[in-house]
Amino acid sequence: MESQPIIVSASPHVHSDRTSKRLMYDVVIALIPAFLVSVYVFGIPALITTTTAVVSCLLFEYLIQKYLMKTETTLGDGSALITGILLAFNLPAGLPVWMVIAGSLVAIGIAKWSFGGLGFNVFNPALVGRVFLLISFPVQMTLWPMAAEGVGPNVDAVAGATTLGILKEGLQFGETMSTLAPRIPSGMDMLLGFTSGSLGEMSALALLAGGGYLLARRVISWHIPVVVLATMALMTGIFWAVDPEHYANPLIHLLSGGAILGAFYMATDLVTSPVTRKGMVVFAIGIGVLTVVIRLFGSYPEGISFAILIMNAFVPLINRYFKPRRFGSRIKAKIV
Amino acid sequence: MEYWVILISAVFVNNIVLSQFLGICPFLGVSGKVSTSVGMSGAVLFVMTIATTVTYLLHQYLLLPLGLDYLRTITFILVIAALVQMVEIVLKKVSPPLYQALGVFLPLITTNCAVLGVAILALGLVDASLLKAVFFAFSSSLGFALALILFASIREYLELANLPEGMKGVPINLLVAGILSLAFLGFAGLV
Amino acid sequence: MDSILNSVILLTLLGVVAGLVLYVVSKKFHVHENPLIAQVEELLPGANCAGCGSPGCRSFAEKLVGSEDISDLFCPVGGNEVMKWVSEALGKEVAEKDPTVAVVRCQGSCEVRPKTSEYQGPRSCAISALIYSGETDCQYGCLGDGDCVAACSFDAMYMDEATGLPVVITDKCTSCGMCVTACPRDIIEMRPKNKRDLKVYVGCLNEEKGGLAKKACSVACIGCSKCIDACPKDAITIENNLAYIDPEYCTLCRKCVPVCPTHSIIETNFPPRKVKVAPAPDTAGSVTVKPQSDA
Amino acid sequence: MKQTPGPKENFLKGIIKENPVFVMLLGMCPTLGVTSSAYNGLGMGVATLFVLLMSNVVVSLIKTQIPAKVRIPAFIVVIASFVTIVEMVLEAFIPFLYEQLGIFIPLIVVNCLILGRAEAFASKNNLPASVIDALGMGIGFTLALTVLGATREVLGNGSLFGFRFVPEDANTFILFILPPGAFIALSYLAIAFNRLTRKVA
Amino acid sequence: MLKTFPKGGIHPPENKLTSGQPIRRMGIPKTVYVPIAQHIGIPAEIIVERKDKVTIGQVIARSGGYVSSNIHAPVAGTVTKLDMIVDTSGYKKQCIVIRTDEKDPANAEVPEWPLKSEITLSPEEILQRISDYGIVGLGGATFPAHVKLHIKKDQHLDCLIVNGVECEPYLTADHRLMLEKTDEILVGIRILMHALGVGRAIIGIENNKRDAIERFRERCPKGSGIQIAALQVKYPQGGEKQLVRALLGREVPKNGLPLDVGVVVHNVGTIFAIYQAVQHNRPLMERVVTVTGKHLQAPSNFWARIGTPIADLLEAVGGVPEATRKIVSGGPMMGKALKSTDVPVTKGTSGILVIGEEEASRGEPRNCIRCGECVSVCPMGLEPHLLMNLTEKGMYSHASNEDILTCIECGSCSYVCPSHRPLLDYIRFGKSVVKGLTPKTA
Amino acid sequence: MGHSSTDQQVYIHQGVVSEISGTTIKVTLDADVHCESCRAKALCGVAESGGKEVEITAAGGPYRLHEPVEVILRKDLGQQAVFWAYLLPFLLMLATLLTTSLFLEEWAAGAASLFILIPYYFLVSRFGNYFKKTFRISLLKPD
Amino acid sequence: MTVKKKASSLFNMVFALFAITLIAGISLGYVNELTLEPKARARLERKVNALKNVLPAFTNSPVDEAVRLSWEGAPDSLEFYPAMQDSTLVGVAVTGGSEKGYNGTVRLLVGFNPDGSIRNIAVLEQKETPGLGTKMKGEAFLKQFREKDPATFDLRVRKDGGQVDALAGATISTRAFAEAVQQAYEVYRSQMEGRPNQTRKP
Ligand SMILES: Cc1cc2nc3c(=O)[nH]c(=O)nc-3n(C[C@H](O)[C@H](O)[C@H](O)COP(=O)(O)O)c2cc1C
Ligand SMILES: Cc1cc2nc3c(=O)[nH]c(=O)nc-3n(C[C@H](O)[C@H](O)[C@H](O)COP(=O)(O)O)c2cc1C
Ligand SMILES: Cc1cc2nc3c(=O)[nH]c(=O)nc-3n(C[C@H](O)[C@H](O)[C@H](O)COP(=O)(O)O)c2cc1C
Ligand SMILES: Cc1cc2nc3c(=O)[nH]c(=O)nc-3n(C[C@H](O)[C@H](O)[C@H](O)CO)c2cc1C
Ligand code: SF4
Ligand code: SF4
Ligand code: SF4
Ligand code: SF4
Ligand code: FES
Repeated sequence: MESQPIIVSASPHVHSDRTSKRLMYDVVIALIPAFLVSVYVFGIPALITTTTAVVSCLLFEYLIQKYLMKTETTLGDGSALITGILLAFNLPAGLPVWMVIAGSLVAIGIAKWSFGGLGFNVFNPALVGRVFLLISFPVQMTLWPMAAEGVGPNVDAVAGATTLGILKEGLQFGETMSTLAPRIPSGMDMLLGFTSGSLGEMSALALLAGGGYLLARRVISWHIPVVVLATMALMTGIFWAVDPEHYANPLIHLLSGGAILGAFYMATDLVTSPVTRKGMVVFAIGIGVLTVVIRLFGSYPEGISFAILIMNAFVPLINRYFKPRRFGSRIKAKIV
Repeated sequence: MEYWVILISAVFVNNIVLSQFLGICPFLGVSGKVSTSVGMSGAVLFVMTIATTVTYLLHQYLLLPLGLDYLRTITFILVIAALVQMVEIVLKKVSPPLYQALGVFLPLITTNCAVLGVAILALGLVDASLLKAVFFAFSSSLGFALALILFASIREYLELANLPEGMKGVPINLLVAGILSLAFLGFAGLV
Repeated sequence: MDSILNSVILLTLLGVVAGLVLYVVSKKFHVHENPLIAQVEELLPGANCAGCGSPGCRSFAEKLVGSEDISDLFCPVGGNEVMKWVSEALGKEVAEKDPTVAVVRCQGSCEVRPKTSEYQGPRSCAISALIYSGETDCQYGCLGDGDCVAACSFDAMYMDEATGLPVVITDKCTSCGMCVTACPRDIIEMRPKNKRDLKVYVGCLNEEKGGLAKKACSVACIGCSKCIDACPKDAITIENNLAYIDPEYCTLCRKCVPVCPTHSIIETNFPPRKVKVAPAPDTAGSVTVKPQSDA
Repeated sequence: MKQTPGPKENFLKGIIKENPVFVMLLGMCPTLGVTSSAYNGLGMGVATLFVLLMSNVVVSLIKTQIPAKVRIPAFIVVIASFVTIVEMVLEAFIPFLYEQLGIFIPLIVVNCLILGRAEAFASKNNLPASVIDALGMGIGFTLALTVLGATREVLGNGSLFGFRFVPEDANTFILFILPPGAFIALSYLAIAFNRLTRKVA
Repeated sequence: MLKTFPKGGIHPPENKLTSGQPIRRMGIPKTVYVPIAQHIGIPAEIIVERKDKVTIGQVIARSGGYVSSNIHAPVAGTVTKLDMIVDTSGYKKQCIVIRTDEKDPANAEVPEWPLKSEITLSPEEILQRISDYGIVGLGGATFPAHVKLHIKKDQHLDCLIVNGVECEPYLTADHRLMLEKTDEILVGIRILMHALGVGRAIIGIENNKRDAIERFRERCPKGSGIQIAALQVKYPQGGEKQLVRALLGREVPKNGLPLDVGVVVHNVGTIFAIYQAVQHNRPLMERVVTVTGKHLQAPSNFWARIGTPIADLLEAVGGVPEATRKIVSGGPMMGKALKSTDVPVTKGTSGILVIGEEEASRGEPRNCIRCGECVSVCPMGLEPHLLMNLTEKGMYSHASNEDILTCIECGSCSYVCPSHRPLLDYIRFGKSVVKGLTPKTA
Repeated sequence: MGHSSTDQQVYIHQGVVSEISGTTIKVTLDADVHCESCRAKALCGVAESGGKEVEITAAGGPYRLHEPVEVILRKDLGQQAVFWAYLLPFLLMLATLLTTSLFLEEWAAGAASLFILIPYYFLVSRFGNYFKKTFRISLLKPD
Repeated sequence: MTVKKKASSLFNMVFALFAITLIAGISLGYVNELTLEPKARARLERKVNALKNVLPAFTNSPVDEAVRLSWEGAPDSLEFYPAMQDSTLVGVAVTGGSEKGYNGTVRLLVGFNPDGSIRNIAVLEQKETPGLGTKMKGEAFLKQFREKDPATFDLRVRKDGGQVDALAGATISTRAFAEAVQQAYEVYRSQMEGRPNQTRKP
């Protein structure tokens, strides 16, 4: 006691052992299964793309903090790491390296640090980076690579277009679900990841496993992912019920594209989602509706990135109108 | 063009602020508070509608028949300027308390380039009619309102952020508008 | 030709109508903006520091124009010069104030005032003051978290890392008084700023009895009243075991400085004495400072 | 206390200290709307410069004849006339540019820059000063639009004034010639401009 | 399902190390330091002088106003000094120093008073006694009890709630008191019911004190109108607004008091003090203090005289261990960290907690990641992250609009924040600015 | 700046006393606080009528010319005013246009929709008392 | 700084505005007269330029001789421009469109040789993604249609069994393009059927 002066601080004097760093690394852990699947399916290109994104995100984070913001660097907090991984997960494996780097710069430089860094950004950095690339390089961003030789039972299905791409293109040119059916991967393939698409959205099963881990660790609450997926299922279900020839069934919609990746990992980004449970539900319904609208009626085969970004913009409004109920604000005194 | 197409287009796909670049000044300048932007949206709704009605009629039934469509710009701007002033006078005349309440609540109803722009764009609609022109003005002001209110709420929120020194003020507003506009590209092809 | 005629008719018609409308408008919406307000605002420094008590220069200008008697209104940043302009512009009497400058009345650097506890929490004097008396045993002295530095909008203060105390850069200080309000301990005082910026003041606020005060901080004023005896002008008073030098009576003769047993009286900017008595610690009050980014 | 600035300062302030785009943020709509290429930016800038110059001249000439209360409508008529003239001339002689600038030509009328200069400067100053002011502001505006257009064109299309300096099939950041690119590019250009001018000052 | 309040709350490790330790009596201290500001409100006025001889229980400082309280000599002895001494507020305050007269028989340890269950005083006399005998709330806020019990004509009261929740980790003073003075407390409750004229009382106890619940259930006479309610374990259930909500489903309005919903809440310790005052003429001179901490040799519960230096108590449990980094008066959630052990026990001291390195240091604060944890645990339905931000940015009127003043300072938000944000530090500061107590700069 | 009240339900605007006649005083409102920071404020808006004025039957304390004051309005009243002044006439116009265009020529329908505003504003002026009672604005001296 | 202004009397105001608008009206009317012709010329030129681009040299005025016809499946009317050289039909330009572009309408002007083969194609209107669909304006893409006779050249994308090489990553745009060409070809055929001898009286 003599050696070190006694500490004085305000209450409380104890603290729970959850830290934001641990939350972040839990997300990283949750993403590992999906990463392994994509490396299995796409091989080295997946590895290169992911590494590039992660390294460049961390590097930009470091450089910006050190030389532009002139603050302490907080690389260890894991947020840039997640941004890097999730950015890569939203890109086709083997995208030219310089494009990946450009995307990282946009994600970290424009979407995150221009707003002041971790916690202040309004829009999901990884998605801003992804959409920037999608708009800038539509060809490369929709060039889905073939799976590595001999992977999986159904090599054919892995080539070329994504499930949603096939649907969009086919239905637009007068085909019907029944004529398209042979070209759509089976539910099993989509679960396991033997389809085509962005690097990280391949295997629904791996993503769900990670999502389950996040839920179990209470990193995320169930509200956003469940409501997003339920809304999508409901909406696509209605269309499908009315006209099954021109609308794919809900299962295809849920298992294809970035629905699960988006719902569990990107829509749940703590920083860019509402703080209250009520708000989260509204936010998630918005994402579900917009995703389905864009998928069914817009130009883009997949809409969840845009849907999340658009709803990100609504978060301040949602936080404003869906506040927790203040204790004692609705007096329900019932004195006998 | 069908009405719902006009609506979806003006609000989402070709939002007048985020993709047509009309009314940027009030968008960047006066949208710091959500409640004000809601009020302002109401005012813009009325002003745009009435301005478009008058200018459409003027164009269709005076300028075109007389072969004077090259006077479009000058007549429109005069008419709009006078009209907005008229509305104010009338309001003040008929109900001073109402007028004053508005004065406290709404800093200004700018006649900005959005009003003129919408009036001109309304003339160019496919198989235009008065009804369509008015509906277009209405939809455009809804698009304006959407952008304005979203933007105001984001700005209120950013007041609490630790923005980098250089980003404060206009740059961050432009950046938010940019990302918002990027997100709205997702609506492409809805109409 | 027809087209020209038509255009002329249409335009003139519109022009006249618009002219009429706008005429009515101008009648109805006559604005009584007093041009003086803008004029006075031009004269003010535009620092919007709120040192005058109004939230900004514009509202101060409104106040100046609106008030009949402005003799108790003063812009500390612009000082007498600006107030003279204002007086000329408005034709009203203004008060003349001697220029003042902020001084830090605490010398409790880490060396002389041992830390007895460690504070953990937001580094803000106002917040830590809510919790307890501070890391040292002196509950009157500087807390060292720099609220005053943060409050100064003229970069006229910085925290000296060696002493842990704030330092005023006298040349930059506009005497706006924001630091005085910010300090939860009332450490900072506005004192007259004369030509060469000579000052003599007690650099301590400890009201405890001598022994206790000295135990907490070796340069604390112990209220021994030796300075009172030394002062030829009766400028010094002691209350609650604490000496105070009233600048109104003090003639800066410096006689009190050497007699203080704890060196709590600070003199600044005087030429060196012939007889060197134990030099006052050159912590607070020094004007020769190395520019330094604030803490 | 304040000395009146000489013609040189008058001219330069429009380009640097009071640059209408980067500092004063006037006329944002055309600034953002037409700058998908350097050529368009330049075209819009010159058109605006012309209207600004002419209306400043006219306003400074007739300033004593206009009763204060019809000042604004009178200025509007003057400005709108020149805009209409520009519109007609462009349509007749540079139809390509006319099409590119589209609705933003009539919107020059409401560009706050023009009315602002007429109101704040030309209506109070003599002809030469007004001309210099208009030139400064107009050139500042034109430069800014050209720079913005050039930035967007280079990034978005790999070309400058239509001259493409990257291979035909090279990838460029298409985003920059789309609407979001306008906002984003202007945002960072404004920061760069402010940094630069602060450093110079 | 056990009752509890619906929104927010946390469950920190309970660490009730001393719940099996009977309350010990430690010897009368040689010197007592009695601060005159031991309660909320106006400090008492000293009415003794240096060298005065005082008898035990004598009033030595008189209530300084309506919201104030008498202070009695906790020992017989001589006033040696009127001094300034650091109290739990962290600042030096006026106090009366009394040297114990070791020979005075009155200073002998109090014998166990036999239970006296018959109530002889009238309601007015009871309230007067409570006021005279310096009874203040012992649940933490030290609000003078006579003020709280003064019910105006137009106020309707239908239930007395006895707060036996003790939701703070580590503390066991109330728990032990309930076990050892069960009957006295029940009589105390009846006294208060009689004084207030209410027919209903509820003792709220968290379910981690099963033995106390059982004991009360056994001893509580049927038909007395006294109910015993077991509550789910959740911090801060002891907060009166939460407790009222949990027990009765009534919500105390935003800026209101329990009385607005017909309830008065008192801590079990206060009830026992009232019992002592009314039945045995004993003013408030001692209280139960839990001295605890993981590093202590023998954490214990004590009956401690007001004014006992904390150092004495720590001595009695084997001294301050090497590893000590923080000493807290009160529990870990709401207690105040002390700068030294020279601080005396006051009426509000419910425990002394000694914390070692592993818990004492706060984590480095990082940016808020808007995880909403603080929002979801706030029992008052506030948005702590927002309140802190607003305070940090100096937007006090906005913070006031966001109901910053309704924060009960329970600390749940700071406890859970994964980014270690000093939320409550700022909110407390913001509150003081909004109330106009602190200048508007941070 | 804008807010200084603790009650979120009111809207506060700064202004300057510009005219006093008996118990009614006129306050010229400052431009919106957000415009204040805008460097282009003086140049903005083609048809802006300059400063706005409100007339208040003053209570509480003498006011001096050019004295800065705060004008206070309940927030919901602001939205209500927007409704009466802009939204309702807009709806009226739209409704008239829709119905009349069923059986009238386009130009006539347009004219009708414009003219409908005349009776509307006439009605509004008839209900002057109601508005007077509803839209009460109060004054506060900032300290 | 203070400039003497006319007083704001009603007459002064109205008169000033009257004068200004008078001058404005005259000058605008005058400039309009001046530019009337160049404007018309410019408008015509835009069309003619497109026509020149897809047709061989002609001596008639195809614009004046254009035939507008409505076509099933086309929202707007389609246009048919005959090009004559000294009363010999040397080519025909036909507009064709498709709604199935990536972002909506694609409108083309297709020039046919008298033998029915495609001479050249100009893009009149398209909203495709810059850098993707917009490449349909590029020489590299257009080249493949030249001198092809749709009667023998299958105007479908290879993917769908035709002979058109799709733009990389823009199959949809290519399909729309091909559809528009097909439409133009059908219009051409239907119109030419009415003109059995491929010449016309002057
Ligand atoms: C000014 C003031 C007046 C109070 N008046 C009453 C009262 O009339 N009745 C009552 O039951 N409690 C009253 N209280 C006490 C509070 O209800 C509450 O018990 C006390 O502040 C401590 O509560 P806590 O320990 O939950 O913080 C009053 C408190 C204050 C600050
Ligand atoms: C967060 C919080 C926790 C509290 N916990 C307890 C508790 O565990 N036990 C208790 O008796 N009082 C607790 N209190 C104090 C009560 O709110 C209330 O003041 C007390 O029960 C009133 O009784 P008293 O006047 O007898 O002290 C707590 C207060 C707060 C704000
Ligand atoms: C941002 C973006 C823009 C696109 N733009 C076009 C386009 O302009 N034209 C087009 O045909 N397809 C466009 N597409 C659709 C895809 O490229 C689609 O996969 C493609 O048309 C079919 O692939 P393929 O041409 O390589 O067979 C776009 C896709 C995206 C994501
Ligand atoms: C559950 C969770 C989800 C996250 N999702 C994303 C994401 O989608 N994109 C991203 O850039 N960062 C994500 N992050 C990391 C971090 O929150 C993000 O970098 C911040 O938005 C940067 O301020 C996530 C973090 C967590 C804890
Ligand atoms: S040091 Fe104090 S008085 Fe001087 S300028 Fe800074 S804040 Fe104002
Ligand atoms: S002088 Fe006051 S405000 Fe400044 S650091 Fe010291 S205690 Fe803080
Ligand atoms: S300390 Fe205040 S804000 Fe934090 S959880 Fe408790 S009541 Fe809510
Ligand atoms: S718990 Fe901490 S990190 Fe989470 S929202 Fe609250 S302050 Fe922010
Ligand atoms: S240029 Fe100002 S609103 Fe368009």
